[in-house]
Amino acid sequence: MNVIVEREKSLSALESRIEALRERDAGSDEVKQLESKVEQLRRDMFGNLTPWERVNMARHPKRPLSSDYLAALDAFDELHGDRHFRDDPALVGGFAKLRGRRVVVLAQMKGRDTKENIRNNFGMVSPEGYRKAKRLMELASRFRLPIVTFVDTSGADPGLSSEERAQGEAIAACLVTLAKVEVPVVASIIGEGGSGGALAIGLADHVIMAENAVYSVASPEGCAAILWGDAARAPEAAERLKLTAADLEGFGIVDEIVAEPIGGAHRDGARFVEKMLDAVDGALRLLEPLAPDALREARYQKYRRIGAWHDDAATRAVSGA
Amino acid sequence: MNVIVEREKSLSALESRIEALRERDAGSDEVKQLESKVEQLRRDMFGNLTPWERVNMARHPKRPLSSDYLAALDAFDELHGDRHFRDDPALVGGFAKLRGRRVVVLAQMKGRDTKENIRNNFGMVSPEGYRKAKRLMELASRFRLPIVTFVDTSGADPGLSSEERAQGEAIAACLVTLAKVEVPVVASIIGEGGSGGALAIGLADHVIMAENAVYSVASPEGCAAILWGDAARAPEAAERLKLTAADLEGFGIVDEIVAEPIGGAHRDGARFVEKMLDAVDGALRLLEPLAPDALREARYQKYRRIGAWHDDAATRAVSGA
Amino acid sequence: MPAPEWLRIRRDKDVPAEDASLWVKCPKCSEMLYRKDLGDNAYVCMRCGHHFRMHAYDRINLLVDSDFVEIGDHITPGDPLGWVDRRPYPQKLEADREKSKLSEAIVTGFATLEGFPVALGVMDFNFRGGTMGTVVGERVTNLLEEALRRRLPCIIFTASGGARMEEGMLALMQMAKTTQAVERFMSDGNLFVTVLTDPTTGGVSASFAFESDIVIAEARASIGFAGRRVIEQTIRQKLPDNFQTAEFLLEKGHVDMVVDRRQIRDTLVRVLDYAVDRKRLAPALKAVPEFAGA
Amino acid sequence: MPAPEWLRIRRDKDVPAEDASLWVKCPKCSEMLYRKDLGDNAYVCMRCGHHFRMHAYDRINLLVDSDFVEIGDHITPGDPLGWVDRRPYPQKLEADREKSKLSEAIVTGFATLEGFPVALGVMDFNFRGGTMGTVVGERVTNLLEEALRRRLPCIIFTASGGARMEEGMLALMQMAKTTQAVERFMSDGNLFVTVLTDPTTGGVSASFAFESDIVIAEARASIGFAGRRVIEQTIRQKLPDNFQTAEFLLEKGHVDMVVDRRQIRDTLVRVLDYAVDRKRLAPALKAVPEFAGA
Ligand SMILES: [Zn+2]
Ligand SMILES: [Zn+2]
Repeated sequence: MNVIVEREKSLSALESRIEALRERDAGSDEVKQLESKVEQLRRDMFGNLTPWERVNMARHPKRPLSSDYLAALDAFDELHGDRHFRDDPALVGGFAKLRGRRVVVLAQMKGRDTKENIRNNFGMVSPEGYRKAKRLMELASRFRLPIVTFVDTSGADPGLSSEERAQGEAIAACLVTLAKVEVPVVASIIGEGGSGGALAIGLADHVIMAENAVYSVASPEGCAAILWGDAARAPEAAERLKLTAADLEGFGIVDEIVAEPIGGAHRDGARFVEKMLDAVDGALRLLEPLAPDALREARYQKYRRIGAWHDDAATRAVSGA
Repeated sequence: MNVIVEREKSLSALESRIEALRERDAGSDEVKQLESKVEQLRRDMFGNLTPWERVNMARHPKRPLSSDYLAALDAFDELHGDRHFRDDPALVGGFAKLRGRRVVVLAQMKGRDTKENIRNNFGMVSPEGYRKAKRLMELASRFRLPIVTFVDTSGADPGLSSEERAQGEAIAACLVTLAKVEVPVVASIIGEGGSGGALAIGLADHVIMAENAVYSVASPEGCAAILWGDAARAPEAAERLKLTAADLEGFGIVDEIVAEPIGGAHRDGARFVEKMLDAVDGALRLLEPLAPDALREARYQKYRRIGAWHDDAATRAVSGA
Repeated sequence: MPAPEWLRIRRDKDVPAEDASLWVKCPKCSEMLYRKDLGDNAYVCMRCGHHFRMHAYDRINLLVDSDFVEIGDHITPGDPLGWVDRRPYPQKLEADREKSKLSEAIVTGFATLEGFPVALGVMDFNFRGGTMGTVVGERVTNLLEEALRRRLPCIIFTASGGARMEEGMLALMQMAKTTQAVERFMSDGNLFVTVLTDPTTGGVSASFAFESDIVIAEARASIGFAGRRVIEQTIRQKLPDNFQTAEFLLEKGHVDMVVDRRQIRDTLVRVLDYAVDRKRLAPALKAVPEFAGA
Repeated sequence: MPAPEWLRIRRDKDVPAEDASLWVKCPKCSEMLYRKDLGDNAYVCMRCGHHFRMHAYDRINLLVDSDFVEIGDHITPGDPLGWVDRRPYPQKLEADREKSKLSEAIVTGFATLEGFPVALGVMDFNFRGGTMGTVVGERVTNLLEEALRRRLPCIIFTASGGARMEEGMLALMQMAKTTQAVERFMSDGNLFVTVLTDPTTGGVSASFAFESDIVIAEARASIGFAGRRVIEQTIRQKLPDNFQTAEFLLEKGHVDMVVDRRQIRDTLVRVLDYAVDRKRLAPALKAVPEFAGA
């Protein structure tokens, strides 16, 4: 059960009552009162979300998905396959135009319904998906096209056959390629950023995160199961993991947060998608003038700094944030 | 039935008779007479082989195989796998030392017996074998180690699953890599050179061929089946295909031929293997002083010339040989 | 942008009329199709979408803005092996020239596509089953070298039964020769696109067809390395119908896209638009070709 | 060749005596093994060949010619998330330090192997299950940067349960950080070798473990990305015993070689001998290290 969906249900009775009243008499005091009450309720319910609530927001069934972002691009031409084994529909990539600019896009594809989810393996990418991504990153670098990625996955596919085809190596190869490419890379964490499977296309010059997206080293459920042998304590784990956009900006892991409307991005999906694309556009505009060497050096230093450790030799604390 | 093996049987009765006589009286006239008779017979039988006979020589069950060449190296440390899918035992590769020199070796592995052949798929390489080869070629280029290949295959694996894993792409990728590498490449055709599956590790700065090896665009049986619907006419096809070392040297495809003892390389296998390794060593000695650019330019021009066409504009025949 | 002066008309070649009849029967759905309508529909069956095999010059006409400058047509086959099977090889070549109105199994040249100047090669199955002999290898190499000199993108349409047996190992070596040309061309940062049409097999599938930046498969084309019959003999069972089809290959991740022939031109223009920096092309457009054929 | 002056002895560290008893029972074959004999046999069961997990300093002693200069030991963990589960993270770290006699889950430094100077990193499962937190990431990065500066080959032994949960996303980001260091190190033409020991999983398997030139797996080691239990939950059936073993991975083509621990040193020396140009190393041998720890 999604806690946000549950909460929305309790609002929806009130909302339909207002709708009915509005049809009869839009300007009445009663309508106005009710409207401001709903507004207040919405603020109370969604104004200051806990990490666990954000996890649920990130997994909300109506949340904009990669497919919505791809559809909002000026143009998109999908390129398929790893050239060796299979085309993985969980990770889609291709040529695109974004605000008039030629780019290569990579996106993790959760499905909108069960059928899509089965087809796309619920957005969990297999080795051949990461190998396709690597191929397209190299293509982008070859033709000097910026790389734009949309991250939304609970994690890399943990299945038997993915292990047999070297899931670890596939993710590592993506990371190496992103470290190597001589073009700007902008990553957007739009929903769930699940561990290494997300990072594989998330190593970037500029990382943007939707306000209610989450990005975590482990799923809250998995973390709770490991720590307390009880997946039901996920809300508590979510709290500890520091997986919100604000936390990650504080750590220097996320460079920019795109605010969501109260109640979540899905309350005004189309506009939110445009806002995110604007943010990507803005980031690219700043990165494009950089020479390849400067770009790569900046990328190196960005990740070089991340972490928090003590330097006993220097007898000072070093921190990346 | 191997026509060479058949012929050897008819000799072996005589040979054991001599052996028996020799034990009794080594210097007798009878022994001497018989010995010279055998010598004469051997010359008659094997002195001037037809292309089809050479095909049979190349497939002789006692012919030195890649495993014999690997065993004769100063050192060999096998490196496995394509890092993605499988280690293909039909193509073996690794670090080696040859006459004291550090190299990377790639070899197609026919088996000596049925068990080995089943394990090695009769030396027919699958896509993952070619992808391992590509990986090791890149490793060689990275560390400036010459590449030494031993070609012995009836062709690339023509199975269903090899097609599913993009056999064509795998061979093409090997060819591109051999075109690209900045280190000397020496290929030895030691037995059967079967079409694209052989060429995949046969594109080289210097191509050496054993005198009785064959190297063909199609197997004689396959060719006969296509041309006359009758695989039994393979001897005729072998004639037409110009697949012998001498033919290929004439076409500029083979740079050097290593002579075999009368009766074939297997009559003195260990020594023949050493002769071949000497030839490889000699070729490397000539190639090593070349700068990478000069090496690659020479490789380009070597293949650039191969072929025979008319140039109607120049009203002259252009030929590569 | 206007076609530069050097893109001269080369479309006055005789286009074959293999079969003079006005009606063609679709081998897939058996519909009787009016030949002219079929031509207007890019030789795609109006009923079931079956893609008929297409003549190289028809294909070129379908693609280019207006003009096509052919190069390499002076390169013609010899008979290096003195090959004879049922007939001598030169007689077979003569018959193929007659039948196909082509001098060899590939046509190469320059043209513009929606203003983009490109080097263009189109193979034709009508000539020796599109097999790659010396001339195909030489023309492809020549095309890539000329494109490299001008830093133009290169597009090659493949249709091939593999290496040409009648030229033996000289044919096989064209895999190496064309690969070296591709490698040199691409290493300089130029775009290489291949469009795999029905059928693309053997030595061509194991060389330049799969060495490009973008591999487009024409819808329903049969594409693979080993021949269907060889595989059936190997595995001793019949293969599924969709085996080695473009659509099968897409699923298996071998090709970037599968495109209906009627959309191929638009797709190529979009790919050029994505991958090619027009600034880079500006000098090429002004270049005067020095090749013999122009 | 004699060890250069800067390779100073660092072997006087306390080596743990986790269990004071003289005898150890093999978990595989139940044989009772005399501890000293086991140590002399590289902690490999004399009866069944089972590879016991090994302390980082024991491993180093097994490898190096004589001296080992540790670097990076001044880099020690903080508590960036203020993490508490059953206990606060700092307490867990303290307990691990106590138990393992290590300051973190990896030891890094310089040494010679059969005269070859190398940068060497050895992870230890005894410290937080070899998980990669900030310090592991920082030490690995530091090691690769120092190796790059000296153009030395780098060898890292992995043993890891993945990213360290207690440092959250800062731990995950070490995958990116170490990868960048690996990429920069390798792009300069330096040899990178990893030896995957039991167990190598999660974030380490998806970063530097599989980014090297040569991936050696120690015999019988368990290696994979997803944990065994996670996979079993996903596919709802028990996995075969050999799943994710080094030997399984060799068959699947993931690793270059599987090597018995008793042969690993010799194997590494041979790999160095093949891939490293001694001429390139000459200046490195003379270099005086400027790192703080030496
Ligand atoms: Zn039809
Ligand atoms: Zn034991």
